[in-house]
Amino acid sequence: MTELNMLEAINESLHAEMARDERVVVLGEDVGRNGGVFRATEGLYEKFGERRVYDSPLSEGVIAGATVGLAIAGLVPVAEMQFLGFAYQAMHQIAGQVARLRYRTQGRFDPAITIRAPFGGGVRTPELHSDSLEGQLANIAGLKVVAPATAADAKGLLASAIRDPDPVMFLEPLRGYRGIRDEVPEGEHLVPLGSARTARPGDDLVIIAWSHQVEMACRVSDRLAGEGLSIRVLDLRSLVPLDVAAIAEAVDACGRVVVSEEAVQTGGFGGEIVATVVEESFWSLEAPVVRVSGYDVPYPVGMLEDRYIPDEDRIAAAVRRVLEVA
Amino acid sequence: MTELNMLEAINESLHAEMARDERVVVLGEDVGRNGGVFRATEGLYEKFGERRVYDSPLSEGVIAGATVGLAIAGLVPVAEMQFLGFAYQAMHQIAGQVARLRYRTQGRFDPAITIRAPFGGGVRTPELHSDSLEGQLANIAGLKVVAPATAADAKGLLASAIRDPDPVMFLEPLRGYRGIRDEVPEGEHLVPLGSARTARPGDDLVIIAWSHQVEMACRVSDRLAGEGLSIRVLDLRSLVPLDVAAIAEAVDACGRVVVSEEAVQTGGFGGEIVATVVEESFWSLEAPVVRVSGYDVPYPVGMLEDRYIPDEDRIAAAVRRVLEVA
Amino acid sequence: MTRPSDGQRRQMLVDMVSARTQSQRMWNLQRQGQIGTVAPIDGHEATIVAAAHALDPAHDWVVPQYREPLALRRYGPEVLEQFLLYNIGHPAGGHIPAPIRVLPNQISLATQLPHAVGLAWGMTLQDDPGVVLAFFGDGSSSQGDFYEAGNLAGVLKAPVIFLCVNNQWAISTPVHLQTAAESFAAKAAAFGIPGVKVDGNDVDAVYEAVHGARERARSGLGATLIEAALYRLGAHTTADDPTRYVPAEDLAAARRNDPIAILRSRLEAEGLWDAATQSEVESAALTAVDAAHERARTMPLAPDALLDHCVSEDSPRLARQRLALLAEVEGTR
Amino acid sequence: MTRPSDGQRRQMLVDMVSARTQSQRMWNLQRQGQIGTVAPIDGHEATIVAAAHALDPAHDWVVPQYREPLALRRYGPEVLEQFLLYNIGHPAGGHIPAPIRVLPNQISLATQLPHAVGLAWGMTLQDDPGVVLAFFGDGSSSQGDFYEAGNLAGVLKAPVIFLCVNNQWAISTPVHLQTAAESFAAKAAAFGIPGVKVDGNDVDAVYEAVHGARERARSGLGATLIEAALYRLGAHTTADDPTRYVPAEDLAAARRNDPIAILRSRLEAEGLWDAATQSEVESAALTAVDAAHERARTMPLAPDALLDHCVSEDSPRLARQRLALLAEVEGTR
Ligand SMILES: Cc1ncc(C[n+]2csc(CCOP(=O)(O)OP(=O)(O)O)c2C)c(N)n1
Ligand SMILES: Cc1ncc(C[n+]2csc(CCOP(=O)(O)OP(=O)(O)O)c2C)c(N)n1
Ligand SMILES: [Mg+2]
Ligand SMILES: [Mg+2]
Repeated sequence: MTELNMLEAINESLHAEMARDERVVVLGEDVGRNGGVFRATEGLYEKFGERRVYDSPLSEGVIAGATVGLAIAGLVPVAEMQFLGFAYQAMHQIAGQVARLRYRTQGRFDPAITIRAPFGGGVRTPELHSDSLEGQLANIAGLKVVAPATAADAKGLLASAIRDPDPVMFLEPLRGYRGIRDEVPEGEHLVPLGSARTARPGDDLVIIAWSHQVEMACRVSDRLAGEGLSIRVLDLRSLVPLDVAAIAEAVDACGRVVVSEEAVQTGGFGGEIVATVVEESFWSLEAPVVRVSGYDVPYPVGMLEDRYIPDEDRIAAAVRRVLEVA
Repeated sequence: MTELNMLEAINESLHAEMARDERVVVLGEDVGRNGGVFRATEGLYEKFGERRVYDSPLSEGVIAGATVGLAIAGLVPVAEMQFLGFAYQAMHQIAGQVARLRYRTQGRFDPAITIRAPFGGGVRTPELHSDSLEGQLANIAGLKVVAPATAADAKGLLASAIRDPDPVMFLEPLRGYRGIRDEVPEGEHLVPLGSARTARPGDDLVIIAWSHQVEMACRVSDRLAGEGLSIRVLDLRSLVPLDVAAIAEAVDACGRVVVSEEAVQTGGFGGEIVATVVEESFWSLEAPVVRVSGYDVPYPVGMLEDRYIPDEDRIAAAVRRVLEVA
Repeated sequence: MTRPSDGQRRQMLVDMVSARTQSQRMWNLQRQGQIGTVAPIDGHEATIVAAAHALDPAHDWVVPQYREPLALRRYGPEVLEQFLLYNIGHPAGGHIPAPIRVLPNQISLATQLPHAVGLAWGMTLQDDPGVVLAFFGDGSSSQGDFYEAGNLAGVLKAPVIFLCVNNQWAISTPVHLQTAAESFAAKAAAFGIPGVKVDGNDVDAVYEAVHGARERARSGLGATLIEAALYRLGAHTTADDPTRYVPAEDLAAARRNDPIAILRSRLEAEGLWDAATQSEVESAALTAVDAAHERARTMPLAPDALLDHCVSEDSPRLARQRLALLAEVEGTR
Repeated sequence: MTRPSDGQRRQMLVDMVSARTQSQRMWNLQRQGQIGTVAPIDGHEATIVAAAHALDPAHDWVVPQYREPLALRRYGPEVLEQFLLYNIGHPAGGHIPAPIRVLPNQISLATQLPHAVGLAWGMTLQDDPGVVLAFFGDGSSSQGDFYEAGNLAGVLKAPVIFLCVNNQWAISTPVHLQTAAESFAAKAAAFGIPGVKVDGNDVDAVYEAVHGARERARSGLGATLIEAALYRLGAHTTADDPTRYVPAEDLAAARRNDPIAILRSRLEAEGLWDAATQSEVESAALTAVDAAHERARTMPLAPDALLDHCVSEDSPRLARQRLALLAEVEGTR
């Protein structure tokens, strides 16, 4: 075990996977000589050379589109979108092509494609850099959508994503790059896609979250523990595939649920979670499920973002509201 | 009143709005001389000329992108995406630009933009022509998302959409173009955005639906009426803004809910409806809300689509299942 | 100048006549309600066939748009067979079996071009000596994907050939509304690659251009953009009514330039073709397309085929959906 | 040949010096943690300022990427004022007040180019005689939006000028990895519009090219693509470390070609500029940027500003979110 921040964990995982499998190629804007604008791909270019680490022209569309051809050629592309908001430029390729390569060729080709992208707020970025699009991505059949909340998971889930024969959108919390630090297993470390993690035990209420909101939820849990409240935190880790059993188990145990996400509320993935809770565990519910989320406006400019992102106060207030229900 | 099919109603509305307001311009692929591949824009080119009805190059991105400039210039663009699935090619403009023009300029410019597109299955189209993206679009703050189920509503909602100062994604059921026919008021006819419609009264259970699924839900309601069941059908008409009050009212009255949609299940708008029901009317629920939807695979090829789209049998089975809950 | 041999030219005419014969049969089958929408091939035969003949099917990939499959006989009978499956809406139609180096049709226009570049690039990374030829239409050239792919290919010197089939129309949109560029070939300047415009009704010209581009690609010099100018002699598809927009006199002029008539009269003059050959080829083509249709019609379909091949392994949710679907199919619910 | 007058050239230098002075001040303010990320203007001044001076602010629109605002003094002091608001993350920064014909910064690269074409097209539809000038970088030229916009402008003969600021870098990506085209100007061939490459450090050359393109646009002949070749003298932004990738000798060479030094020495030789002028301009520029910063810092912000101006009228759900937000802000919950 070493303590790493999330960026270091991601970088380590990329190094390991490229060393392990020579079919792995990395492509994206500024991923080569510059090591990525956040340094996620630091050292790869020097180590694996320009044939395997490619500074692409400035086009998310062609980055995503080229991964399809690379995968057909039998390679294992790991592409970076510099910021998830610019995946919109590639949506016709991601949703229309990457996600369906297997389906439209009925299994002839494995779309063993990973698309990494930072997202989420809290670091005063300009427009579109912080947008949370996971709900939209989750509605695209064929994609897996993974969103780690810890450095250890970032390492282990990224390795699984790269080895997975299906396309994975690997979403990295911008604020967690340097802000999240934890013990990361050395050497090979695989976390399977589709298994949630109990980040905090508890049985009064469960907060269901992913990515950086897990951190916020844990702080709320810790804070309220001082008041004698036992707040479980379920870290989904992957939205697709979804660990439906873990959700059911947590809801059945706690009976009360808050879902916390950074995205625009309407149409966000939180709705899917509520629907899942209702489908799996309706009769266990002791109170309505409450969503805490962004608002129904675009991710805002810097001065407003702290209001936009659900913070400890907002989540704690929701928790109290749900606990108050008789 | 005249009986029109949905295509005729849309065409009539476009004619009327272009005649009423000379700032309205129509653009898209094959919308001019050809009158649109489905003839939705028939006659506009002849009547209003090539300055106001423009056959664009084959690029959804530039069609959507140009609407932003046209709106800034003070015009009222009504763009057509030949099929909604190709809106992915324009997603960076729709989600990143059209939807936020007002927000990012803090109200300097009115994005009085309407983007029409057919969607939904049942007519054996090739890939991407039938995809239901409304759940993804609903998660894009700033957009309104409208999806009429009747010819009369198509006319009245389209007129409202064109006159609305906000951007509207106007989604037209492909199968309804010729398959849906009803009485349409002559002359000016406006249906406000954001108000749902009770398509069938009833108090045993409510099916919440939009677009062509309303037709399916009504057939189920009619069929089950023969068995003495009173199944209400709530036609949302617009997903954003959402008529939350109408949903609450219907759920409170019926206590049991089925949501029916054509989209991929995970992340579809149905989840948002379930979450809304839980938020508004949890205590009225007598049974878990059930979603009927497409499956978690892309919209399939022709031989498989009848299995994909929720049909009367599938919806009826869900209704019975919910009614059976003690 | 690399010209096709007599034998090649004769084989090309076989492929061209077969393609048109089959396309017209499919048109009729569609009209009878037996198969799905058809995009006729009439007028495109010389270009597609000559391009295919300039390639080596054992090494070179073809990345089609959607109008090409019938003219890709050179790549094996499976292309036709899968095309009929595809056309009737059977999922298996998308699976062109290995090792045939042909991708399935692309409906989302121009998205195939970045794939072609990625594939060509991937091949060079693995020292596969083949090249990739991607078809696209004049209309599709307006998509960002075309330009982004061309630009990337230029930077990478990827062994890819972009073959723009300029049939003068994108459904109802004529080329002068599609672009103001002097030609589609002229767009190559944006990528720093050569652009060549050829007569798409002339098999020799197309063959030579593709052959040259292939040599160039194989010797590491990179991509080429070829524009093959021809005329769409039929409707856009069975769902289209071209009399609404195609000027009758243009169409009449184009018909006088029919690529099949041109090659046939040349080969007849050279003693390489005659009426008997023509009818033999036509009837073999009909037999083949009918057999392919019959095979497609009777191809089995698993009750839960809808859910296959989306992901490598069912998630718990998908597994549950599969059970529900099977229950529904069996009416056992 | 249309050259700027002496008065214009002098005013250009005022604008250039002001821009750099203010940019450097902003760099420092950022380093002190007082404002947000800054994209320095160093090296871009001649191109942006000369372009602005070739336009008529009363009629012509400027559509920026993100590096330009400080050099758009000609469009009014509000541009600077709003830029500081924008920079500190105040929502009002996006609202450049009417009638100033400048759009706010665009972060989603190249998306502004279809807007520019739509705007130019909309103006012709309304017989507005202005033109639209859109800035974009060498990196942004790789986006489909650039090509799609260029192509549409070509077909429409829209009165738009695409000004590619080729500063040799897109963050760390050098131009030879961005495109293999002979130049960015050469990409105009793809659109059927003229492409002109000019020395972006020479105000006369840029002025003349933009002036010519504007005349062309106004007389109905359509769009022009101009490439202004220059060198990014600073970092990409305050978040970037260019020493990781910019060769020191290239940068040193570029510094010897500093556009401000060039124009200044010319104007000094002509007696139009001296050290006193320089320091006057610099201190006025500092005063202005500090005042703009102060204004921004103290600009009020409604507690629920977050939810304003997204849609024209609150939906019931948004109204409820507003109440919740206000309650939270007031801690009255
Ligand atoms: C991205 C996208 N937009 C729109 C369509 C609808 N569409 C199908 S074919 C076609 C015209 C294609 O023209 P072209 O590329 O010239 O090919 P051709 O049909 O002439 O062979 C259009 C607009 C589509 N399939 N994909
Ligand atoms: C669509 C999109 N992709 C990626 C980015 C991230 N990004 C910001 S600036 C930049 C480089 C831009 O280069 P260029 O267009 O040459 O402008 P310059 O910074 O050199 O002025 C990148 C990749 C972005 N803002 N938008
Ligand atoms: Mg064509
Ligand atoms: Mg640059």
